[in-house]
Amino acid sequence: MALTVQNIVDWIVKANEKIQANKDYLTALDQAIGDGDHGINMSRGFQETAEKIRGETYTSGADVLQDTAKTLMSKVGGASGPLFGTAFLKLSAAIKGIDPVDYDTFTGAIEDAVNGIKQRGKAAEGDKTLVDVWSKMADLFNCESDFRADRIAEEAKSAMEQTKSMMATKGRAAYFKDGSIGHIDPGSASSLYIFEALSEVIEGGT
Amino acid sequence: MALTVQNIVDWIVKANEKIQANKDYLTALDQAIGDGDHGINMSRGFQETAEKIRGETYTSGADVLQDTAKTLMSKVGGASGPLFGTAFLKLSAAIKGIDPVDYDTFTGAIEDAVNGIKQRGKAAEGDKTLVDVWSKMADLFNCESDFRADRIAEEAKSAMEQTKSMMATKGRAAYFKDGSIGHIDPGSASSLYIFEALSEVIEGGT
Amino acid sequence: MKKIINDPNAVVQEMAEGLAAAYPDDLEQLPGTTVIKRRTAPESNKVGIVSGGGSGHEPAHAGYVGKGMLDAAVAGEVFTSPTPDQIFEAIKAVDGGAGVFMVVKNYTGDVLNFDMAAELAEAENIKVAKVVVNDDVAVDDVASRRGIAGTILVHKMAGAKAEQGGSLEEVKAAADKAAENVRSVGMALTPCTVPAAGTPSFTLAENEMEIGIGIHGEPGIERKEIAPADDIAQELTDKLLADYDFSGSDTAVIVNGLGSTPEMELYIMNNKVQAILANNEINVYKTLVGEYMTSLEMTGCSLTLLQLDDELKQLLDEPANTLAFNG
Amino acid sequence: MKKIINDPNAVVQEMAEGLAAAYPDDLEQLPGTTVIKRRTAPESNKVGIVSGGGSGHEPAHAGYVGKGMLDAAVAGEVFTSPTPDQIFEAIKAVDGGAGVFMVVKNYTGDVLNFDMAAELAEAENIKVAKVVVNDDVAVDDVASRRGIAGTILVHKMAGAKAEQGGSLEEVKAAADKAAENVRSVGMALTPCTVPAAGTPSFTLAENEMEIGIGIHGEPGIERKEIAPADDIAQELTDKLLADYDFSGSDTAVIVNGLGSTPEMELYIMNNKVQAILANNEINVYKTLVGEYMTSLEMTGCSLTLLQLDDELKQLLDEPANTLAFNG
Ligand SMILES: Nc1ncnc2c1ncn2[C@@H]1O[C@H](COP(=O)(O)OP(=O)(O)O)[C@@H](O)[C@H]1O
Ligand SMILES: Nc1ncnc2c1ncn2[C@@H]1O[C@H](COP(=O)(O)OP(=O)(O)O)[C@@H](O)[C@H]1O
Ligand SMILES: [Mg+2]
Ligand SMILES: [Mg+2]
Ligand SMILES: [Mg+2]
Ligand SMILES: [Mg+2]
Repeated sequence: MALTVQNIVDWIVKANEKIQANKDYLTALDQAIGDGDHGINMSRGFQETAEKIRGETYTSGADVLQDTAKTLMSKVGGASGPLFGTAFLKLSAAIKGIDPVDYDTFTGAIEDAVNGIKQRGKAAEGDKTLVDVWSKMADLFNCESDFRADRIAEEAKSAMEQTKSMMATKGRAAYFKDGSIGHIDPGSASSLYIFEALSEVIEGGT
Repeated sequence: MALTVQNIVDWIVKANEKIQANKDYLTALDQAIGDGDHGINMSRGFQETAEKIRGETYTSGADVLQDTAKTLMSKVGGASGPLFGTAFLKLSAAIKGIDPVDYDTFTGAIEDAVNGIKQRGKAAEGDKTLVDVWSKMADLFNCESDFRADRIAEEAKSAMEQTKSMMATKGRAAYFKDGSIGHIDPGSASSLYIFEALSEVIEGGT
Repeated sequence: MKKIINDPNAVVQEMAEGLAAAYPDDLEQLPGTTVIKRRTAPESNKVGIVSGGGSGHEPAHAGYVGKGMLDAAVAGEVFTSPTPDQIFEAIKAVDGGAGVFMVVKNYTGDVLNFDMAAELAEAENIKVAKVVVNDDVAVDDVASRRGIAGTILVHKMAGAKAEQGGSLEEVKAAADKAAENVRSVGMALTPCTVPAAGTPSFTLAENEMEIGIGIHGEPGIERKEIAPADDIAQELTDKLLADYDFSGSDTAVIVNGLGSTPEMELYIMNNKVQAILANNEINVYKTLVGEYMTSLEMTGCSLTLLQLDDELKQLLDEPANTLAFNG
Repeated sequence: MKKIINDPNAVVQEMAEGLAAAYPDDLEQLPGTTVIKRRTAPESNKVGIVSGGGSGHEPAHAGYVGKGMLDAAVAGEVFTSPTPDQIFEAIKAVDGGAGVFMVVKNYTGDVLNFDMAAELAEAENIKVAKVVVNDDVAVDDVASRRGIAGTILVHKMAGAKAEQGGSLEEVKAAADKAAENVRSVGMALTPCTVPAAGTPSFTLAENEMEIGIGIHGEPGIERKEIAPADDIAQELTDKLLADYDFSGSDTAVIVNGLGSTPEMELYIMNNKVQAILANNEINVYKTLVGEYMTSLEMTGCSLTLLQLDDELKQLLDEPANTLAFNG
């Protein structure tokens, strides 16, 4: 398969639904090892993004993701705003001019997104940040050869769960030192919803 | 009998003991229909007064009561400070030069004290203030012809209890309007302890 | 009770010392008292301005000592009027020969103690005059009305008039005018605890607020369910406008925090208050938003409106330089 | 949650509007943003000073907009860094040709968003420089240290230098010097509640306090039983002196309230702090006591010490005229 413009619109809309549904959970995660605003930040940003995207007519996936990036960047705030913003900006740039988006293009796009996040946040794998989910996704896309809805959802979930045993060294959670161990990283949980949404779009996809 | 200098010293010392013992009760009364500081105010003022008086050697009752008045005036604050201060200042003036203090002199002194309080506070009987206890005491002293320990304690208690059914029209309790009914006036309760102390001194007296 | 204190009975003394230690160039504590005095006072031939009252209302009153406002502030125990001897010390310390003006809030204790202090001062040939501020419209009997945040504006007018060289009579006239034309009303969401008492002075349910509460937790007009900020702003404004005809006039406005209310919420209140005043064709000449007259850590706010004429505007514009009021 | 608000998601917007409505002569809100700007900015050839961060720390940051301090403050959502587009609007609005200096607190979100805004500005040929304030000694890894109340003194130095006509490089040098020589540490007794979250961000038992807590409730150094004010003052001072050698130097001191702590308690703290500093032969050049950097209605305080050299003293003395900092 390949991702159509409509698939990409659906992806963002679905991601928003999941984030709204889990807003309080995300906030609770951030209350444990952060400042308790992550659900609020993501819910505000994705709500605006979904509204923006539903209100436009798109002819290219890159435009959808560029609007996503810009809206997240200007509405989320906090640490996660620039990071998710950067991720979607990189995705957009990598698929520019290619519709529908084939598997290899999308794989390269995810790699670019991971590198963008790592550079912006000066974070690496194992720092207990959203990098830990995105990076595992890049690995998965590299190993497989076509969109695999089931594997995406499974791997994202397992990557998120692995953050539980890590000790945070970046962002607010780092202040908790050892105390951050045993808690899921909020940004990784948000990332899971984004990839679960992608998985569902692929599953129901063309 | 007549009140010796030592009796008067004992009176103030005993009054302080009773006020310290009932500090929280007085504060609770003032929390119900005031601002909750009456016990604190009276305890602070009488503590200082008792210390002052224990540290001096007196040759006249008037001096004891003048030091009482001045210390209360400078240490109690609030509405009750100037009022109890005035009461003891009037008592002191009325017994000046008379030692020991005979019944008629003391009766006149209590009358002066009541008038002083009423003038300073612009309050009358029935306003639900300490006037209601002091005024009943003046009546009692006028009716009897010698110091009656039992009657003083009884009458002061009954006068205090009568304030329960009154509606306050002076001081903070007046803000409670009807809501002040059913509560004992804090200043009347303090006055009760002062007269109970007097009663005990008379009982054990010379 | 969670408080950053040492001995609950020493809080006022330690506060006065800590304040004097913070600003030694401008302020001093009169020895053996809790009076905070302007270093430059007494100024010869300037009327001295003295205010005070119970503690727990910080920045009132020491926060208003300085150029253009008070010469001295007398701090009583928490929520308890100061005693005549301390007030008398303040009066003596700021009298520069032109007399001393006292700003007193209308509580029995304050009135009695300040009056006794004035008697002591007059016995030493110091001229004393006073204003009794009773701006709280929550009490319907006007004679019993309490003095609350409107007092700050009375400080301002009296202080400015004295700074301009006004006589004791002129200072009193300006202060009286401010006191007559100022109205306030408050509301609370949670109570406060007097350190020496150790327990809250009243209780409100988790969904309740009280309209018209006094700055020591004295009863208000009504307890009811918490409403949105806009409704609270409307209700407080209505209460003031019902009591005094501000229509068409120039006004000064204070949106005052009672202690624990975040500044954010005061600005949210102000946002609606300004809209309501504009709708009622009331012109706002000056607005103050912040903590001006608090009740320890009480949560809530009060709203004050003062009608200004040309003289009061000019006095409001006169420079003031104090810890809590500048400009 | 007992708050005087309307929509929990509109608190920052309504606050900005309420603030602009309160002080229309001096401040303005940039349309479509929550940026508060000095009316007189941009001033040609003066370096523009921009600060900002999450809301809920009022009077930070809009309370420092005015002569001698900031030209604009950018308010993010509660406890959430503002977004690059809003910061960029502020930068554009205050650039008078001499460039814009940003005061940023060391939180990942703030650093990322301000950096992105600087990239946007540089793309439009506006010169931008910044300082990242990390004064909180509660975090032992220096690179991760948070920016807390010491930020106010960095505002002061940067603002004064700009007012004196300093170049962007000179402003940065003064701000860097202040940031390098300032240390702070906080403590809390009770938490606060972000309006949109609705529940407190942490809990402390009735007899517990936390030493070293961050201004968003980030974890501190230790939780333990509440101690008397003097012991708290000693512990906070010790933490600062252990981290930086202030002995023999001239200093500026801030005893800062976190939101619900009565001013009375801050002065009680200051009383002991001054005594400890004197004992350690540390000279206090200036003291500030009050709410300078809050955490909504958190109860607690922080202590800040800044070592001053002649240049910093002179910058501290330069007049400032803002809502929350005068003199
Ligand atoms: N330096 C960083 N690099 C990558 N991700 C980060 C970094 N710092 C924080 N994060 C991510 O951001 C999330 C927190 O976002 P959020 O709560 O919205 O912002 P804030 O920490 O500013 O309150 C964390 O859970 C983590 O996944
Ligand atoms: N005008 C008055 N005349 C006489 N007594 C009064 C008057 N006002 C108050 N009181 C007395 O003072 C008592 C309250 O004292 P206190 O609580 O110490 O002072 P405050 O009311 O200033 O807090 C009341 O219980 C009442 O007995
Ligand atoms: Mg967060
Ligand atoms: Mg009382
Ligand atoms: Mg009282
Ligand atoms: Mg945050």
